[in-house]
Amino acid sequence: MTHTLTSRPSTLLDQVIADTPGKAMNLKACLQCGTCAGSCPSGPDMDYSPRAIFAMLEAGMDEQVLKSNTPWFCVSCYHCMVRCPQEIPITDIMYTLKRRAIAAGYYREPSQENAAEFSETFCDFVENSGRSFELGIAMRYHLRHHPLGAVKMATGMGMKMLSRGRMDITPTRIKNIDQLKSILKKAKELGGEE
Amino acid sequence: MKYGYYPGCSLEKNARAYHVSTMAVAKPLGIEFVEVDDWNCCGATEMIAIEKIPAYALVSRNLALAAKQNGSTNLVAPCSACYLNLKKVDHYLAENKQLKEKVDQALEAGGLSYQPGTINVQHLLETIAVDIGYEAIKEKVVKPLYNLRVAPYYGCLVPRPANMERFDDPEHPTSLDKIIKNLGATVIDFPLKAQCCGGHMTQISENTALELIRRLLKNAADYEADMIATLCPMCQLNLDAYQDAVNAHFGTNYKIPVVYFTQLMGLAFGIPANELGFGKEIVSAQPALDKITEEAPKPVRTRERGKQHTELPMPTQAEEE
Amino acid sequence: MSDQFEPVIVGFLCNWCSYRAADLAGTARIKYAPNLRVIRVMCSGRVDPQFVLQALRSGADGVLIAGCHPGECHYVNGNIKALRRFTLLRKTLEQWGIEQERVQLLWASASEGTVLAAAVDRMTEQIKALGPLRWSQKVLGGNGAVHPVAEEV
Amino acid sequence: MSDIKESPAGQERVGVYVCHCGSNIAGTINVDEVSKWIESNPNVVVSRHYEFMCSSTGQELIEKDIKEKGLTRVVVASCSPHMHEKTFREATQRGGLNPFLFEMANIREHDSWATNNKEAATTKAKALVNAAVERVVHHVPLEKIPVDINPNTMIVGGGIAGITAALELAEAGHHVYLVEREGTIGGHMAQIDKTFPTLDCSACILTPKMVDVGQNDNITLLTYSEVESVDGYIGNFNITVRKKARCVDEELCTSCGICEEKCPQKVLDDNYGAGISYRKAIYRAFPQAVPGYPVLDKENCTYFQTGKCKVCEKVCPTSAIDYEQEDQLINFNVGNIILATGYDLFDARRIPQYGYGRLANVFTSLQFERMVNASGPTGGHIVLRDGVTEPESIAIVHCVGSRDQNYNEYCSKVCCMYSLKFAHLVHEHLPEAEVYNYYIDMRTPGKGYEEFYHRLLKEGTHFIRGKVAEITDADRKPGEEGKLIVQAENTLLGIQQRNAVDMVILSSGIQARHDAEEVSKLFKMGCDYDGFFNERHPKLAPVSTMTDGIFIAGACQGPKDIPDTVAQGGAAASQVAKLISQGTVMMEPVRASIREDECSGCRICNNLCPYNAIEFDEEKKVSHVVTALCQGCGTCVAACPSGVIDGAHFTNTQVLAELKGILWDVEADVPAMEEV
Repeated sequence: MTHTLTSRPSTLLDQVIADTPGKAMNLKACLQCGTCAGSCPSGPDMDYSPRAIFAMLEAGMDEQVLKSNTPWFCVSCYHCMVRCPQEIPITDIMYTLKRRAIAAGYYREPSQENAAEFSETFCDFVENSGRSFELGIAMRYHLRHHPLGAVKMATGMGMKMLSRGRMDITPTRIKNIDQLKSILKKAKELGGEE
Repeated sequence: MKYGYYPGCSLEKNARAYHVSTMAVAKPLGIEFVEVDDWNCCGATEMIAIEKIPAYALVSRNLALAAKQNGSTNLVAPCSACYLNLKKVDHYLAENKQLKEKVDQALEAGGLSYQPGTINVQHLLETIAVDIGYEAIKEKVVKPLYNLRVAPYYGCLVPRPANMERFDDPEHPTSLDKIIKNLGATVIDFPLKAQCCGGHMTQISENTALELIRRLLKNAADYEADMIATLCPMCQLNLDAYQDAVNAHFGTNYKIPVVYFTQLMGLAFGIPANELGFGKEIVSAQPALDKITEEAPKPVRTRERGKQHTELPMPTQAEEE
Repeated sequence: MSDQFEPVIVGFLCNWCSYRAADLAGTARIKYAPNLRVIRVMCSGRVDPQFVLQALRSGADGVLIAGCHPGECHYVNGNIKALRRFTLLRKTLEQWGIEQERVQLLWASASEGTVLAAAVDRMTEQIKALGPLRWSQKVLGGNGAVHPVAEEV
Repeated sequence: MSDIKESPAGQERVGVYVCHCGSNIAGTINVDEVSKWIESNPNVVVSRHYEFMCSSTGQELIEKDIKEKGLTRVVVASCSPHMHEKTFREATQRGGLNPFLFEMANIREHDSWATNNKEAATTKAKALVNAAVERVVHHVPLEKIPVDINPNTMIVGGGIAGITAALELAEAGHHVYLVEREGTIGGHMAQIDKTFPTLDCSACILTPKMVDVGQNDNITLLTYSEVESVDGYIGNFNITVRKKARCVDEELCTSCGICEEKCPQKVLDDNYGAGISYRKAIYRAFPQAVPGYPVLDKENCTYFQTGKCKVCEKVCPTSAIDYEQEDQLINFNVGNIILATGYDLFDARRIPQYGYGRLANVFTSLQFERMVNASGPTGGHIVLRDGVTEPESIAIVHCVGSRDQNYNEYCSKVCCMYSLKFAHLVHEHLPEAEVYNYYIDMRTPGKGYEEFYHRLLKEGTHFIRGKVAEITDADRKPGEEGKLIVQAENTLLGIQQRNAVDMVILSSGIQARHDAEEVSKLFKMGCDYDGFFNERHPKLAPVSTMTDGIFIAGACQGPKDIPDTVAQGGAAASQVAKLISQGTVMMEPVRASIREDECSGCRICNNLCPYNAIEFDEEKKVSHVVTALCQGCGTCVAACPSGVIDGAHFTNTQVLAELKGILWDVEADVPAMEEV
């Protein structure tokens, strides 16, 4: 694949820096040393290594970056972040890239669908009850995506969890859910990004 | 000492054992926990992946509630993910003005407000290792866990990231090792003590998760650990509940119980196992607990593997006492 | 210059670090506010508080004292002595209602042309915001009588 | 205010010369306007502007005007005084005036180059020129202060830099005191097996020089010694050195080595032996040590710890062992000092994920140097920690502690090359072994260096571009058991690689000596944030420091390989030789003086002076300045409550006049304060 460098490469690069707290500016000082990719527990499953993603950002390959599954395979173990010789907040940048991918509508890319939808399902429960609800989340999510998984849940492990009283059948709901809802409503108005 | 307490969703049900044992050891250690009233989920690692400001607002509500509730300015979270989210949000609100302004508006919509820095977020491990201290723990031990080989497992979110003040090394933490040592158990030098348990990958890409879990189980088995001691509900869930799946997937046969370090403390303090949530684990801890003996073992050298009879001297390790 | 207020800032720069930093800023063609006027001293430790007061009394809107970083002083620790005096001087000035921003102390090594230039820009903006000093109103309460504290410095 | 005779304003004949510097100044500043405007100053009799004042024609202008127009003062508005002050002072002198009756206005670096706003630049130029004129009328004739140079030199540090400098000076016939902290000279180079890229044996080229040092009558060798105090200034430093008791009578000792052989106490040698070999409690770091007599290390000596043993005393044929020996304080004077204190190796334990100290077969670079050295603990055999097994695969990790914000941000410069050397040595000793070099960027600038890299490529070393993420013994899959697994991204392939090897060598970086900061304070000179000593100018004065008479050489100034270090040793020596052959140096007459009749004797200035140049006369109860010691910083001038200390060439009158002049365009709204 040939890629032509445009005069003004990445707009995404600057957005990512702006949208990530901490020393995100250091992203521009990436040495391409690969410490992040070398440290990454799920690195082998990523279509591009984190280092490669940063090189692509630099080169302005914004679309390929947003379509890649890399951020969605980040397990947020923060190893890359503490080891990066340029102190780039890599894990936080991965979160920003996820949000960007959703905002850019690359959300339904098969590479990321699972992860994005799981996060979404999780958030739905939280927004409506104020608490997460493992069984519900897992069930709804699996039913939607891989019914097989749901079956596995319901039988095998799910049962064991239930039998040991480690899973709720019904979600718990916080008392002042309205307060939380209005807080989140306002937060959404203020936008996911700065 | 009085502490604010943020259990988090997991400790409500899935990690009940963690909650129960924490409360059980709190008494002898002289800790009083005041639960934050009507707290909400911290968003785990999901909310921040969808929308930024809502994610920060979600966590901030808890901080605001904790600050309003005049108990203590220390807020203890036993769950690693909750701990990191609370600490991180407090940290970045203090650092990032625009962020704070937006979050302020959101909280205001709920009639709340929060000043970053008001609450000092602690993980339970920090409270026990630093505030209480190893000596105080040792004093409370009545039933030492002699001959129990424990792999101390920290996971990711307590030791890392290091960009905010931390109480232990991000790569090679030792506080949990020291606690368990003081309980009389044998602590193995667990190389993967701070590696990832797979997090939410169990849901998204099971194969990825199972491989990560397998590595931990294998390494613990290689070091002949009787059990793994954790401090995080997610780690416990993945290592415990998915152990069968791992065995099925890789044709292995691991049976390594995964318990919370507070449960071990409780045992050593002489609290009956059933008051510590034992039995809730899927891989039973009983066989391992049966190994505990009355009398202390002969001093065994840790780190057998890799350390042959050395002709050339080994460099001394700074943190080795 | 345009009719908007352009502050005059007197700079006391040490010969070894900060004066060379200003030289470097020039050599590197770094453009910064032309409001700084430099007086060379051998060491920031040479800066007598009366120099600063005299500058302000004579119509300067601000004074910048710049020296080597702590530990890098050409004269071992003259800059530390400058720091001590500065702290005291600033307190006194505050009592007279002279804003902190008007008298600043900066560490700039011979290699930090950018640091010095940035500091001058920042200080110029700050003082523009404050407006002219007008010593007589501020310190002498407009009546020309010398403020008692003034003599003690 | 001052007792120095100063001409009252209005009666001086000042000539002002505004330089265009081509378009450098004239392009931004209206030189014609400035030049015309300054004429209105009552003291100015001539005002000209010229294209290049530093040209001979420009200088002649000044000389001519002084003679013909009877100028008494000269002002040149051009570049920075650090550029041409000397030039114009000399021109002034040639014109027949004292060179210090000249003042310079910096309208280039500080003005025309710093802004594009022509109007503002011109106004500023006027202020700076006016300030110079107001100041110069208060100038007084000054004479530079001649200082005699003591021909003796002290060199601190007996590594290759110090050895080189010492021999250069000694062979030129000058006396040198060479002070070394350890029991022998030689430094890090003595630990190294071979040197890149030529691969000649380090000891073979170093030891002859060590012997020369030991035998040269012009060199006083003070080993096992440390500098206690340094007073004085260029030409005449007074030094006190603590010669630690080595419990061996140097007169009697024949360096036979029997004491060392018979000593029952084995001690881990983590200095010369890099922590993988043992020495005795009484020892010589290595057989070719210079001087040859041993050191008794009291902390580990059985006799000193338990009161029993004394084996060494019993076996010594010349009864040279002296347990009662005490530290000696040696005092001497030198004219110049060369610091060649070297470096420390980065402590790899600071990077837990590399496993050094926990994983048996992770070694540091210096440990490998010792191991592969024929005189080392394994007799030159490359083996695992067990001392017997030969590794079949070795990973060499570059950039350990270097190029990393978490540790040292800078590049240590030598690691790439010595890592290549290691790879070669492994191929040489263990032809069957696989070698993997993990690097971020391969840095091989230097004569024959890149060629050496190419040679290694041909020798079959595997080069993997990627910073190693972690080294672990936690195996995942078959083939990894019992091995060290090096995990990194192969950045050229974009894939994560796990590489199971038998041995890992950490190419630790170079860092400043742990006590570099105290040393820099002791010698009253600066060191940078990393602890390396500051050179006077990074390009044009690399071995000089901001303190006259003190020079630096080698890795104490920054990471360096042997050729550069030797070059700096020589450079520092020639700087010193130059001063010695000059015999005297002329010092700026910028000095403080106290008007004793007006001194209140409060003694505030006494402790203030960093050079202890102010003494208190108990008789007269007044303080006075020892001009020879004063460096002219002026701190005391600013501090004197009764204002009776004058800083020549920076008097209050001169500075306040400059201040008045620089504020020509702003009206003071209060009468000038009476000078204190």
